[in-house]
Amino acid sequence: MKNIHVSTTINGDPTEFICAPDESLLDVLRNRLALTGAKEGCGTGDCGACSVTVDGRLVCSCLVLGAEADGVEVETIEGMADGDKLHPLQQHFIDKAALQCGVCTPGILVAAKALLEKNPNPTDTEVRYWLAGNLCRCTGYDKIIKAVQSAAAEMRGE
Amino acid sequence: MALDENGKRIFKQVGTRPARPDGIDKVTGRAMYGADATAPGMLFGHILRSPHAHARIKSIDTSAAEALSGVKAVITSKDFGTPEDESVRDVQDNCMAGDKVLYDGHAVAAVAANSLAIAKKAVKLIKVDYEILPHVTDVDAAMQAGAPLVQEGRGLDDLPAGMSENVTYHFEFGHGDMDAGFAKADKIIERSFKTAATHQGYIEPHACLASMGIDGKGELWCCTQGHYYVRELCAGIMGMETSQLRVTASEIGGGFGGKTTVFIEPVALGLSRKAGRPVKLVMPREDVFRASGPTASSSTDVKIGMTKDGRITAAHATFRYQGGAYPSGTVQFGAQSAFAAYDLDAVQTIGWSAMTNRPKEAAYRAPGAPMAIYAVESVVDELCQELDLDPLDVRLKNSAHKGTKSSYGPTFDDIGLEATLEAAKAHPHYAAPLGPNQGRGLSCGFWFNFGGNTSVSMNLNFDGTVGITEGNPDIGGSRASISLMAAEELGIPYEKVRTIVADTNSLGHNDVTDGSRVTFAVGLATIKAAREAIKIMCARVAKIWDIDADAVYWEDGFAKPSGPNAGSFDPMSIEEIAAISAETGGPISGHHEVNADGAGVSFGVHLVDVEVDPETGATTILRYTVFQDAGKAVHPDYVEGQMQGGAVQGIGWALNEEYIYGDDGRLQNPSLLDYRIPVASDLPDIDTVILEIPNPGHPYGVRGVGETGIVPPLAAVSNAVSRSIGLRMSALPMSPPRVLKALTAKG
Amino acid sequence: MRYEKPENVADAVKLLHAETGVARILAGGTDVLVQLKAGMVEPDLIVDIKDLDGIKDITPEDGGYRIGAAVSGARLGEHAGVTALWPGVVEGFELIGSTQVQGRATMVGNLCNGSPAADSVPGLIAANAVARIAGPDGTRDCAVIDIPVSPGKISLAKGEFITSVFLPKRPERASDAYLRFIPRTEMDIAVAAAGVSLELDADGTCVAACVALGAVAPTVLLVDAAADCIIGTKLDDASLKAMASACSDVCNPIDDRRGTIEFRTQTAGVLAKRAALIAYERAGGRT
Amino acid sequence: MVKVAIWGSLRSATDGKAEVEVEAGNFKQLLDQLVIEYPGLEPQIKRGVSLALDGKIYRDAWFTKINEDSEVVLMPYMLGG
Repeated sequence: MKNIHVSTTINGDPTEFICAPDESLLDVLRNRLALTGAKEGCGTGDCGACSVTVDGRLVCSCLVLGAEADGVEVETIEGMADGDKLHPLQQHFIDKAALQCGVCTPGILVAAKALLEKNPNPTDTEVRYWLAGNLCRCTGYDKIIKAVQSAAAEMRGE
Repeated sequence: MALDENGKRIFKQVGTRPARPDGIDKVTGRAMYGADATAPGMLFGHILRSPHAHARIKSIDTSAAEALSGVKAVITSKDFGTPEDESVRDVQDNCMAGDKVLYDGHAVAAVAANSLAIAKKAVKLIKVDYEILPHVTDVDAAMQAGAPLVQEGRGLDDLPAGMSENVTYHFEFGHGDMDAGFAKADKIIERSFKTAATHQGYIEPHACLASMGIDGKGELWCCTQGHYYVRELCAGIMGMETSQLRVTASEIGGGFGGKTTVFIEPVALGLSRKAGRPVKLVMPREDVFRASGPTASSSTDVKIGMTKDGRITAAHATFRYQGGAYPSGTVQFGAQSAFAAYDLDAVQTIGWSAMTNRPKEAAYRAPGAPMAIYAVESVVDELCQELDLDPLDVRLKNSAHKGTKSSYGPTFDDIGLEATLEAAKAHPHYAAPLGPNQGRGLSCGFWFNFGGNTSVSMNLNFDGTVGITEGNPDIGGSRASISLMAAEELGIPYEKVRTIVADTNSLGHNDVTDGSRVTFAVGLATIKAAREAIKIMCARVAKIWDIDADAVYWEDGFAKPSGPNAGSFDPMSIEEIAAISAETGGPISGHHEVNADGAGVSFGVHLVDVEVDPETGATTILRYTVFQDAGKAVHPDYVEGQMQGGAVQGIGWALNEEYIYGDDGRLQNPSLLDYRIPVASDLPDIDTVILEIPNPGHPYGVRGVGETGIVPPLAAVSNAVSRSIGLRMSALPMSPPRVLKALTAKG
Repeated sequence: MRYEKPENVADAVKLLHAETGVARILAGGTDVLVQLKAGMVEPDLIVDIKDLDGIKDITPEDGGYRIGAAVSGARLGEHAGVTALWPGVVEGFELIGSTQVQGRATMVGNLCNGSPAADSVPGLIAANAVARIAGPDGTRDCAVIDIPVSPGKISLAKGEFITSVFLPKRPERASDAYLRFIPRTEMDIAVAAAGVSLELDADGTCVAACVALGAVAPTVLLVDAAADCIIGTKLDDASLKAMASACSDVCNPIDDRRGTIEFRTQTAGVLAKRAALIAYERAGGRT
Repeated sequence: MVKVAIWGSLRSATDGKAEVEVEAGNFKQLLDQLVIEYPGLEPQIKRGVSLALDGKIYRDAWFTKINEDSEVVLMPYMLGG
């Protein structure tokens, strides 16, 4: 199995790596690039803990091959804050206690950001359905939905 | 340790909602969980697991795996010794099968290699010759004489006739004259119930990084609820002295009881010892389902008698739990807690536990209680329906209170059940109208809560800030609540305190993060440690002022002279005292080590409205409200979070979650796709009402809050569904096929 | 395993045809990567088709739409034209997996997975959709209904792959709908499913109908007997009831971890009835 | 003498008695005395027991003082999740 050379952009930075042809983008991020913010909860697209965006589209990085990252733009949780300034979603997740163990949090934040970019003023039901692929076992989701809504309100300037 | 000021203490910080200290790390991806660590020269491990429910291992041929390029170690049970302690032997056998595999997914061998891909390839090259044995996975079948024996020689000494040697535990609790009690009843209902095994379902699979030196010293990094216990178990299995193994707990991605023991850690240590290199081992999700967790499945008979005005005259229940392939006694907690909410003259509970060819049961949030209370609360609800009584009034009428002799023996001190029931009754949810195909259910819940061994150290830094070192992994925000209690006691801002979780070598022993003990016990030790430090600070100041130590007292972060007689001195701040601590005698710290007792029991009441689709049997949760006594809510956000999270786990247990076994004894649904834990769109908001009835056994009145929340949802949802469809449901989960079948049978 | 990303269809066909071992097409990858992870398949060759011309395009054609094989669910859902013309096809496809999976999954991938529970297939079959197939002998068109053969098996020959699916034009008063049953609200595989496509005349009488059922037989079923029950009616209770029972009559499902024979059979009719009502309303009918 | 309530399934070791009386001033003395007078209780006491004293549950705590009028209930060793 010959490794593949991939040139990509991750969180705005031009990045190169080599990977095996059957290696997932998640494994590349975690094991080759030390970006361990994306988590593997299942490896089969059922939990959303590995969520990233590829060319602006929300995906499970466990269901993307590393090889497919060639020439695309990948955004991960590590790129969400602007230097020392948290994204409003990150701040509201802390302020509204929307995390307990926190292992699903990076995936949920990436997914929520993708939602608000598409729909800045979602209903609770829209937030719940958009995030249905992000399992959280600690919170019962209540505070997550409220944190997304309060961040959305702040981002709308309310 | 007694309650301060009889529960009337006015708090300045406890009860507020500051940001958690680990918040930034967890929202930026910086927090390090079990699978996030690496080490120089690290290898990757992978485990071969049994495809059979029960089989004798005739031989294992690892030669082809060993010969594969990149493979650095292959181990089987032969690479471990035989620990003296039976419970440690069981844990070891569960981590790596000895003569027999006892369940589908039981570990048989393991490989460490240069990459995970090579390790996986090597695992496929291991040849195991199995002699397949008959298996049993159902608890009632396993208890019958003549059932396939999971392990020989482990049955009860005084095994009743007709029972199989798979039966390993028997408990009985209760008091009073049952016959006389039932004779007084106007209505008696007897019913049997079944619940499926469910998994804790933490999103982070078990993961560890083990490094054994050839000098016999070991380092282990892992996600666990209790790294001291991990050290004990692993040292026992590895034949090491505990001092030679240092265990560091990573951030933990959920546990709910499922990370209170070990599954892969000894295997990683064994591989590392053999390879002479660090080994990372991460459980694939499929293995998490097949070989860790779950809770027991249960089979229960309940009989309750009631007068027509709603007084329970007698209550009886028999519980049968299967705890997997090794003896496991959580049925005791079921049998003890079943009727804890009631003040009864005649009550008896009997618990039996049996081994089956399933993964060994691991603790799951209020272990043993949810399924027992489900059965009891279902029958109480049915009695209310039959006698046309209000279910909250009936519970209030029979409610346990201070002075009640509990169903499990001891007499209750201050408890919050009546207040919790009253709060539910007064809540608008209870009076809200219901539409067609809708039903409302309620249930009480109970959990004991524990204290346990705890060590806390508090260091005053020269700049007046404070470091707290504790030894319990933070599952749900405990570093925030510990910091709050330290800040409260010292009278300094929350931001001046940093709490960390130490490794096993940096602090005395700490019991596992379980039993809802951390905020209670670690909080208690933290308060004590702070009080010790305050005493030292006051003594130092007394020396400076040249007055009696007794004449100095502590208030709001300052040492002050206790009155005009003590002399006139300007109060000294903690910063000033810290700055000159080198001159006044050296560094100042406080510490406290205790086996904490006095945990206060916790009650909750849940109210739920559901709608059932009569054509598909699908249940929708429309509205949900949790009422729970928290003692004192140290950080109310995290108390609410525990209540909400527990409720949703219970909803999953009630509606869809289950371990499904085929006739071949294999688990049919070891994936998050088919195990079906609740997703965000399945749920409404989960409203919460925190009651604060102080626990007399804690200076601030704190009770544990983590576990009680999972207890009531099973019955609350079942009662709501039963009322909605006009039919009593008696098995969990109430998956749509099961509900539709019941509806179809009813016609 | 080799990973190849050919730049034209001919090269892709050549690669697939020449491979002596196991070859897999990669577009969305939401099935292939799961199978890789589980060790269910160990391909010698992965052909990533996302660079092929037009493969990610949605193109108007003869009053209908041609949908490239690498169009993701998220993209299709954003396409106003297809959503207006074939809302049932779009909603079936959009039910698959999570938002994340929708960012990648393709309708053709769902079809080629060969699952009787594939959510996009009943809608496509009810729509009389046609797949365009590239292969060593050139291009051919094949009705979607003829693609699945049995669970996990499809009718494509070695070296062939689907490049697009065509959704035909339809009259003014026509629409479709898809419903599936899952125990949760999201993230499950259909336990039973129904896609219904209808055409109405001016007074709201159904003049043509297709009823397709998923997850109740080894392949998706097109149930003419069920369609016949509603053709010529305004979907009154009696005809809907007859349609539901015609659906249940043809079910031949399995018992497994996801549902029982009894449950699938019973709910298939319920779903068909409900989907028909939604399609009827979308087509401008009033019940 | 201190009265100790014994849970049901242990009563085979106490001649069926739901309550036994032993001479003890603290938990250690109580457990030692129970083993001497009712040897059948030893395996369970070795496996682990908790004691409830006037409604408060203790998991270990040998030297906890017991008064003659205290309510003492022997309980299985408590764990949690």
